[in-house]
Amino acid sequence: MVGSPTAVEHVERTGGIQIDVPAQPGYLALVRMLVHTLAQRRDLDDERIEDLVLAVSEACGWVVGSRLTTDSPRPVQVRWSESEDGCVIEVTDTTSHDGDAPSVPAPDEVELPPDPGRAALEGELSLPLVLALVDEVTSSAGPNGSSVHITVNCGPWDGQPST
Amino acid sequence: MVGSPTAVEHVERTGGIQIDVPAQPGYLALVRMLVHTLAQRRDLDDERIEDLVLAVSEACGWVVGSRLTTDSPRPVQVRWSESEDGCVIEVTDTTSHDGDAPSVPAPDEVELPPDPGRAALEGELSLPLVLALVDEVTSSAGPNGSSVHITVNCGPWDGQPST
Amino acid sequence: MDLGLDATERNGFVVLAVRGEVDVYTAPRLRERLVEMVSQGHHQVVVDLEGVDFLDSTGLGVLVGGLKRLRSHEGDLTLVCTQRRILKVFEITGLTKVFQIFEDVDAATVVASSE
Amino acid sequence: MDLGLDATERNGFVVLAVRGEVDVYTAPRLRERLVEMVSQGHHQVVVDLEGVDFLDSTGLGVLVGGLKRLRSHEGDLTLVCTQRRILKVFEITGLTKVFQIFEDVDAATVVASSE
Ligand SMILES: Nc1ncnc2c1ncn2[C@@H]1O[C@H](COP(=O)(O)OP(=O)(O)O)[C@@H](O)[C@H]1O
Ligand SMILES: Nc1ncnc2c1ncn2[C@@H]1O[C@H](COP(=O)(O)OP(=O)(O)O)[C@@H](O)[C@H]1O
Repeated sequence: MVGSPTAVEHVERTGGIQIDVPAQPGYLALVRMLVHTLAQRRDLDDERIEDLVLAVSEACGWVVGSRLTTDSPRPVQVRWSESEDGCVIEVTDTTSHDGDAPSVPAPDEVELPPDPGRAALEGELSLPLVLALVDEVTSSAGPNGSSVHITVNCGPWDGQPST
Repeated sequence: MVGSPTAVEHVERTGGIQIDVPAQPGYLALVRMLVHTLAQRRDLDDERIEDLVLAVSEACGWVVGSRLTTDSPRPVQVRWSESEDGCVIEVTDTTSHDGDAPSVPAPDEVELPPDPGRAALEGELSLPLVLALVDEVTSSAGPNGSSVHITVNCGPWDGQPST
Repeated sequence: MDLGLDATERNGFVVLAVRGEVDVYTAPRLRERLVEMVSQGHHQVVVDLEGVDFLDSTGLGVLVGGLKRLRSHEGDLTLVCTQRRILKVFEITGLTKVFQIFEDVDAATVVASSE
Repeated sequence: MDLGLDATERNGFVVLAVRGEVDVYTAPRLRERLVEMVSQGHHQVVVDLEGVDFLDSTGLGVLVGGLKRLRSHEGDLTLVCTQRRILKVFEITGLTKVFQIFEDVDAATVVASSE
């Protein structure tokens, strides 16, 4: 795990926030609440905040879903970073190995399933939904696990939370 | 940092939750919200939940207060762990060095300041307040920083959040 | 964390009012309830989403699953929803073409030729 | 994150209604407001805590600071508070002996011999 960015390093680098929760369905609501609270402090209207919260929740669901068969105790890691013109939420599956980036197609390559009913039953609506809700979705793999990065463009702080 | 328990290891070991936030006053509200939400899922009445939230917020304030002069970017780490008979919240100052445990006297050694007005002005009410609000307060030092451990005794889950 | 599920009868329909958050954690409870209703012989089901604060793709899957099961019993599952945040999820995914969505329970429970 | 501070006059008192959370982040705003009021010549101040959701030891320090400053001007700072969660903090720390705490603004603004 040499070079693995720890929570401490993440916050130092970005001034951001990291939360680690068990990869279990019951913790998604907690992540949503956190993202909601953090997003409210940016120049985002209610609808865009709810879109972002849903997108992050879906991405956490991918990790939780992939665990239902493995029973691994490794957490889902959610990192919130922000800059003047946007926020990036990184959802990391800490069981994945180096080089194991989840493949997130470019939004224009994702077509709405021709049969949304069948797609809903097969759990295939999640990715198109996320891509429609936020400004950018990318993925990466690192020593820490494989991550989905969700970006929402928005104005700066409405009120700086620092001293 | 060999042996430093990372967020991932913490969650694996305990099934608990870790959040890392910048050591700045504006983030205490976020930590309080998180602790409030987590505590609500235990068998604790509103008053004890609020006592716990205040205690954790005070402990985070100690770390934030100690930073106002140093401007270190290292975060405050809050870890939530729980068992059948209680919850432990660990507040870690990640700038402290090994062997640097904050000294938390035993509750019965802490006397209420004879002049609470003067004590309030000098910021000396925080520790007696925390000791009065929760069931146990201890401290420790490790490679990760110095920590205050706040324990509240309470019954098990009211509704398990796992699958 | 809470999911409220309240069923009432109206004009031969069963109206299931859902409250709270429908997500990976709570959707199985909604699925069980729908399965139970079908097995009790209720084949005209209205799911009232007006009290729902959050609905994710797992919830969509459960609703479509209920619809499919009911249609195989010559029944139907319709929705009541006017909340923009929730409607949006149906719109994005194309499920507005799959479900009949009503403005209120009155409109959803008008007796029509249902067999 | 929000701290509401609304000042109104009543019977020669200034009543400062505080809403929201008083913590390490927001307490400086309360302190500034109290300092400002003193410098404007308002020496009989009632701080109404009924709308406060959270008060930490920093908030206590600011209130005692205000009291001290006002007393040095022959004034006073009293509190309105009936919320158990907030009163408890004053009780634990012994500050119930330092502040006069009233049940409502009416009781706090009864004109008495104040000089
Ligand atoms: N780690 C991931 N990164 C990006 N997309 C993913 C990831 N895991 C799943 N997806 C996408 O999410 C959708 C649902 O995933 P799936 O594995 O079918 O989950 P489930 O069947 O448990 O709902 C699919 O469209 C899939 O492409
Ligand atoms: N890391 C710590 N662990 C335990 N107690 C602490 C710690 N830091 C401060 N305290 C206690 O908290 C109270 C307030 O701390 P202090 O350093 O005076 O903070 P400030 O002056 O910034 O409010 C004191 O009673 C002190 O003993």
